[in-house]
Amino acid sequence: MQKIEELMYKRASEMLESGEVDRVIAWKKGETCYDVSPATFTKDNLEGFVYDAFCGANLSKYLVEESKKGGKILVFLKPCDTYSFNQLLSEHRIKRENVYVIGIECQGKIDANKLQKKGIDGILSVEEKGDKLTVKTLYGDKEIAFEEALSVKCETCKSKEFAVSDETIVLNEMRDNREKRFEAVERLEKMTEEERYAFWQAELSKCIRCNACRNVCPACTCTHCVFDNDKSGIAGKANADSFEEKLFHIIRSYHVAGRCTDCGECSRVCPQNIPLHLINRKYIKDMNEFYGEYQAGAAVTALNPIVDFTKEDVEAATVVGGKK
Amino acid sequence: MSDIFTVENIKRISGTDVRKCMKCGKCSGRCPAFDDMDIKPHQFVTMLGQGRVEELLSSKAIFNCLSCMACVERCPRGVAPANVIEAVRDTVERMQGGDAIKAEDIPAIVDELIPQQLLMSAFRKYKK
Amino acid sequence: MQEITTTHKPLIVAFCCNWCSYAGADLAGSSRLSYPAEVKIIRVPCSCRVNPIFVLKAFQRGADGVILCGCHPGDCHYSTGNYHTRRRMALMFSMLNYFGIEKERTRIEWVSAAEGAKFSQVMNDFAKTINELGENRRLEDLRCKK
Amino acid sequence: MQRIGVFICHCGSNIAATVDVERVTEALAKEPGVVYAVNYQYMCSENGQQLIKNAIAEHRLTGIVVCSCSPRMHEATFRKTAEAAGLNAYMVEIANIREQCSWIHKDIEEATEKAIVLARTAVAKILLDKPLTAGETGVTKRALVIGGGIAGIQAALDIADAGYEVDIVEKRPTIGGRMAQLDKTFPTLDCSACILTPKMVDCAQSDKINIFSYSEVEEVKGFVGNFDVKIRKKARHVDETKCTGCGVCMASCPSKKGLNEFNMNLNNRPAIYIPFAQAIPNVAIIDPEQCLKLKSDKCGLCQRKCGVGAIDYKQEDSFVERKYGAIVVATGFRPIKLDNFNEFGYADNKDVVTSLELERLMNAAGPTKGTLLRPSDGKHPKVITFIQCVGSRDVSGCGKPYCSKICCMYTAKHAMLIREKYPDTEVHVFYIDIRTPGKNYDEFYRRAVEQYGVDYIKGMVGKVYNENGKLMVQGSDLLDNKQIVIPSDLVVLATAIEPDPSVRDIATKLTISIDTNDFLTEAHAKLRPVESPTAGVFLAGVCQGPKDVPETVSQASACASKVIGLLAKDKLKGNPCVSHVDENMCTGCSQCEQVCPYGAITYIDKEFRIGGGKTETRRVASVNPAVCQGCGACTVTCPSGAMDLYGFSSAQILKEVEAICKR
Amino acid sequence: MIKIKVSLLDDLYKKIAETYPLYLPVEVAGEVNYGKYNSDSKVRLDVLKTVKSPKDAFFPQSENLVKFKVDGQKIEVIDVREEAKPFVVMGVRACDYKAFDVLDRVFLVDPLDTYYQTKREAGIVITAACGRPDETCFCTVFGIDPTDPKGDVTTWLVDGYLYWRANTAKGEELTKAVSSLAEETDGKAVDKQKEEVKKILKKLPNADIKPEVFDENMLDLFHDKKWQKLSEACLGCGTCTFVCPTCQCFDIKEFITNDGVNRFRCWDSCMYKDFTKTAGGQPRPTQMQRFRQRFMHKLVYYPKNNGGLYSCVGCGRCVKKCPQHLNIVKVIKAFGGDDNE
Repeated sequence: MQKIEELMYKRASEMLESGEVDRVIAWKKGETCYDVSPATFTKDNLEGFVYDAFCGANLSKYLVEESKKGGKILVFLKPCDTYSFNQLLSEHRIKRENVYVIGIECQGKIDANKLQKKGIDGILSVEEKGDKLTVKTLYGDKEIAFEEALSVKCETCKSKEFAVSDETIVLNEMRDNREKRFEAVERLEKMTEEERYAFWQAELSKCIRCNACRNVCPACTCTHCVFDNDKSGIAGKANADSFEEKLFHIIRSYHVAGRCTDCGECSRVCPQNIPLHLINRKYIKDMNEFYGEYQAGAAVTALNPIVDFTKEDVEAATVVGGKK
Repeated sequence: MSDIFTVENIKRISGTDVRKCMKCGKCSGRCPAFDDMDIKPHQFVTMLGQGRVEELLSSKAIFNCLSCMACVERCPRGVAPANVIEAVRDTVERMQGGDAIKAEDIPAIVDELIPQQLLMSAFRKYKK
Repeated sequence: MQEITTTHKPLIVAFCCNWCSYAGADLAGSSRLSYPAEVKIIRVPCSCRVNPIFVLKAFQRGADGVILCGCHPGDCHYSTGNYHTRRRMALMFSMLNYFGIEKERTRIEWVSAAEGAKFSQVMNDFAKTINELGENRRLEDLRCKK
Repeated sequence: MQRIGVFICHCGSNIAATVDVERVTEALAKEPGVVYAVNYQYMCSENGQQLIKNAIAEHRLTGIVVCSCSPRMHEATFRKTAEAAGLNAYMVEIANIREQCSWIHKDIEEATEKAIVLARTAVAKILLDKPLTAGETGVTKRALVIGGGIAGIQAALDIADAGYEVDIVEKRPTIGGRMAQLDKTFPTLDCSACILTPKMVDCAQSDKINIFSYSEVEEVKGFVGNFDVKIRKKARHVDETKCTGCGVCMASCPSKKGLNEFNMNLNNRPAIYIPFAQAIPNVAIIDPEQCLKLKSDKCGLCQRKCGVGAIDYKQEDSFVERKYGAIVVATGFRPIKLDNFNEFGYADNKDVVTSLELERLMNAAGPTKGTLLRPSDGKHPKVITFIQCVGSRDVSGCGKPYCSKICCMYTAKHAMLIREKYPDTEVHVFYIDIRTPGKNYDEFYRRAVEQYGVDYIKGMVGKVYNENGKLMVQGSDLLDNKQIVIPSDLVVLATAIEPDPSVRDIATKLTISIDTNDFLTEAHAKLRPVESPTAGVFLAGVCQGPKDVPETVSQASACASKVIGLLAKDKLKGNPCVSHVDENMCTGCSQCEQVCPYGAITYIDKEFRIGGGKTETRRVASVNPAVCQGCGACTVTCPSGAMDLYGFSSAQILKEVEAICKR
Repeated sequence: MIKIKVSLLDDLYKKIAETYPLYLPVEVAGEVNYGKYNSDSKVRLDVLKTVKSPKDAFFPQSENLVKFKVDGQKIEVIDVREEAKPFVVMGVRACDYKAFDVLDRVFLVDPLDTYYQTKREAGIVITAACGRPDETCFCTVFGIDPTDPKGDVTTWLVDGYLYWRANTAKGEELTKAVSSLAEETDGKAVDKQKEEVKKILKKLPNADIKPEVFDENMLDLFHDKKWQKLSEACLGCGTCTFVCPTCQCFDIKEFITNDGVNRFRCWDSCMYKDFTKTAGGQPRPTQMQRFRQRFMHKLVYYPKNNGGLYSCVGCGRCVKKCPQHLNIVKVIKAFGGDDNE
């Protein structure tokens, strides 16, 4: 990763220097090891430029606002982020001509939260050694396998290909875990209705309606969200009833269905660690099964299955039942 | 009579939907063995549709059909008369429970150039 | 134990497209083909006007079953509306079921303007199913129930 | 604040016998927003309507709810009533308490309660109703006809006859289409050219009709009453305005190898040519594939010979942009390709011809000057065998699943004509079924059999093969249960017809749909057979489905009357219950555009104030209310809820749900 | 001081729950939040930080204020407040306890928030000392001692025992109720833990940040260019405000029920773009302004109105939970850093 970071830094400073781009969107070091933040860099200020295993954030959504500001922007996108970028292009949310995309190698990102769940608290620093992580903590050094600290979204990484890029920085073969993509959804599908109900009831009861999932989502770029719109009939700032927990997540996922690229940001940012990606992924799985394989963002011109149809589509009754 | 001789069974074996036939006769028009057949290809389809299994089972035509599949190839409706004939033939064979020539009567290799499969089907077809 | 004194009276919201199913319901009416009074119809121009939000809202408000009726595929007055409905609702109903909502509570039926008998039969059947399922508990909003 | 009046109809005893109308009236009078509630024997009667009008005036009502029969029955009636009383016609809601209540419930208690709920629901909806005015758009008084065959010609003539301008766009160098290639027409056997060419001439001479020959529709924008069409005039290398059609150039042209398309490629023509003698426009055209000048810059003879200087080798495609109020699609058909039917030996034997080729072989202007000679050796055929249903009714994937409809009749025509002209000829016809519904059609076919002695054989041909110069037609005679072989001199295949392939492109440009066989889909199979689902676009001729000349002409005239009806209007009144977009919420994601069946949604870049004296330009959707039909597909597709539908707004439907669920 | 065997904790909860509704950290679907105790609850007193703070106990995320019952054209106003019954909140950390103080100065001054007041008065708070602070903690910066929180009762979890010390009359009363499960102790084990924890506290990476840099000129701070950079990754979500124990903004909303209207209040977030939106628009149209507002309020406006008391208690939840890792520590450090920047 170190090497990749150096190459990225080099390209960023070159392009800024030569005036090819005016701004760079990448990640910036935080106060500790894991608190990196997305940031824009300019010619005079590349301080804190970082690319490491904690740089999980998907930068594509920032381009919606950033590409409006004029000037050319260099953005670094991991393979999964390129799909979001493409999807945004197809929705006319980004001015392509204002953006230069460098696809960068990603070997999976790690999540500090995962470390804490595994009992590693008081984290001071994390060092990568092969497939192991050495964690310095307030309570002594700990070691954990890289795999075990893998961010939820990377556990089922869907692609190592870049859907779009102007150039790439890749040194090592990347890997994906696409075969595992629908395992969790399938597990839920196999449960009884009662079990699934209990599962979601418990998960969603944690929802605090902070809207982090929505605000981070590259598919949620509405100027004015229905949930903020008092006229929509479903506006709400809090889940005043357990119904609203479900309403929010069902409708949100429906609104991004066919546009969700499965980037996993919703689950990454959820402060309550609700597996929100499992909702979106259910739509993806259903669409794949009912209407043929479709990957949002794989192509700019592809027709999203939810606005498409064929005369031979399956009936709801066939796929859901619905009749006793 | 066992249910293997039923219309349904023959239809099932043939895998063709006789109701699709529009009675154009193209199958018989194309058939190279037409003259030798007591029941003509198009009649097989019609008669099976009518349930006239007895007549079909006792027909000689089933052993005249060359299985050249011209009728299947040419049928504009996607009906397969040859498959119907084959199905009737199969049924007859199963009914008799044996072939015309006993297995031990057949030399191991008749001719190196003739595929074994062809021989076997010929034995079945031309036994009388 | 005492007999249950307050039996739950089910409620079914039916969204009917103006051109086929609403007319089908009218035909059921003029043919005097009865179906339970708990079925209440909302007229929409096309089944594709039905937003999944409406379906959820009905459940929130206390509906025990929601049914969408539209023209048969291929017969849509707007040529393609019901094809969209079919996709949207297949996905939506599948999702509701994924959340553990009984799959029998939601249904789509294609009812033409000529199918008064079918309309009545569908509604009778659906009402029976909902009656057997009982009160909607999994998608209820307690604020809307007393 | 709305002031709503509720009017409960007894419908005699139809409602009142099962619904306690008094209780409904009482209950509704208490509803928020309701200022007046009354019941009456028959609301739709003269007196009932007067009662409503009086109440509107007396109670200063802003909207009315009529609890009565189905809105499909009397919504229009009560809208007019409201309008007559000075209310907006759309401030009317109907609660269907007859078909959906009193007629299906027996229990008075139950029916009354339901009637109250239905009425409350209507009140909930009307409280959010807004007065709607149907938008009006002007109508460009000009029609476009795409395709210059008999369908297009007839439609154009009829429209022009009514006094409107018509443009015909024909992709070939002349109008006339398939009918111009026919020899005689059934069932009267009159000469096709004799009845068609006068119509072609009428087109050319009409000051209302403008023919764009050798032209294609490039782009269509706009909507009913206001289409903007860009027409590509392909380069014909001859100045239409100068050419007199004298034909000197044709005679001088050294390149004679071009295949004569008009004669179904049965003979050749020069590189510069006029398709046929009666071509309209009677103007030459240069085939760039054959012209030596254009290919290798050698020659230039025709230019030198041309007395009026019409030849222009440098001519390029040009474009014309015109506005139209209505469009007629009449793109016609072609016989299918026979590549999949090698059993009939079409590719291998010159003497196996299609019926359309036979038309040319029999036509006086054809390659044989009207004498029936077989293509291989120019001899008179003595035995002619016709094979019907070649490629029609074929679901095997080789041909077309439909019946081409015209083949039975034209085969009978051919058989009859041959037997009449050459009585020594033996004519056999293999048929599967004979389909001759139509005035004097079956009589016509029977004449072929009875009067002309044509041999009709029930059965299909299995193969055609050449044996010693004879075409052996082997088929089955099903009635005789025999397989027969007829040694023939000429074999004629009644080839299936299919829509002209250009229709796909046209359909896309006009946002009209085509079915699995590429036929254009009509707005309603039974009740709107000449309209496409897109308002202002009409269908004539075989592009909509197989049909013969009389049917085509009927449909073309029907189309014309529809077009005239449309063009006669100064303003088009739209349906006000259409989609509209809240631009402040729209993100311009383009999802709605993809579900709109009418192409009513486009996107515009618009400047918005964003506070602090600043503005930003955003891409937002824009609905054309004249094109929108109000299905609402876009409203659901829009994730931000920026799209809504007048008359059936999301807020209204949600209120209806709420009202229904109140217990 | 008394102590209760950890193995008896379930009995303790049950005992308390017999008399009072009991709220304490419980685990649901893998996350620990305050919840009402029942026999199935998976209590997690050991967990340092609940995701949400215990402020819900007094200032719930959503709370009905009044109900309007509608019958035809008649409207009846119904007071939905119930008579306050005492309840217990257990396991409150020092920082979160201090946060109640911050909230009190908002809700318990004129105009008095009676909804909050009722609950605050009825609530009995059992605090829990921290035995294992983590890297996100910085309560000491605000003068909080996490090893000895206040409250009606203070508890320590040490070596298999829950040490219990009543601080108030309410606390004493509660102690009596649970005394059957307890044994007397001298509390030496507690002192030992305190010392160990204090050593750790000194090592905390954020222990030396200086919020005093915000005592500078308010306008200078307000107009500082750093805000733009600090806020550029902000998503405008409400995570920081909703996990924060001191954020106290709310919105008043209405919900139409089947028989009327519920007027309720719910937490709002100054990070939201529709926060305090009026007919005239949004007073802080950019995310930078909204971001600045939150920190200026916590570190400048609130202290100026409340005798220097910061409305941050250093719980570190925002440090932990911000999706893009923007937080108050970074803000304080940025302003305490190089002045030339």
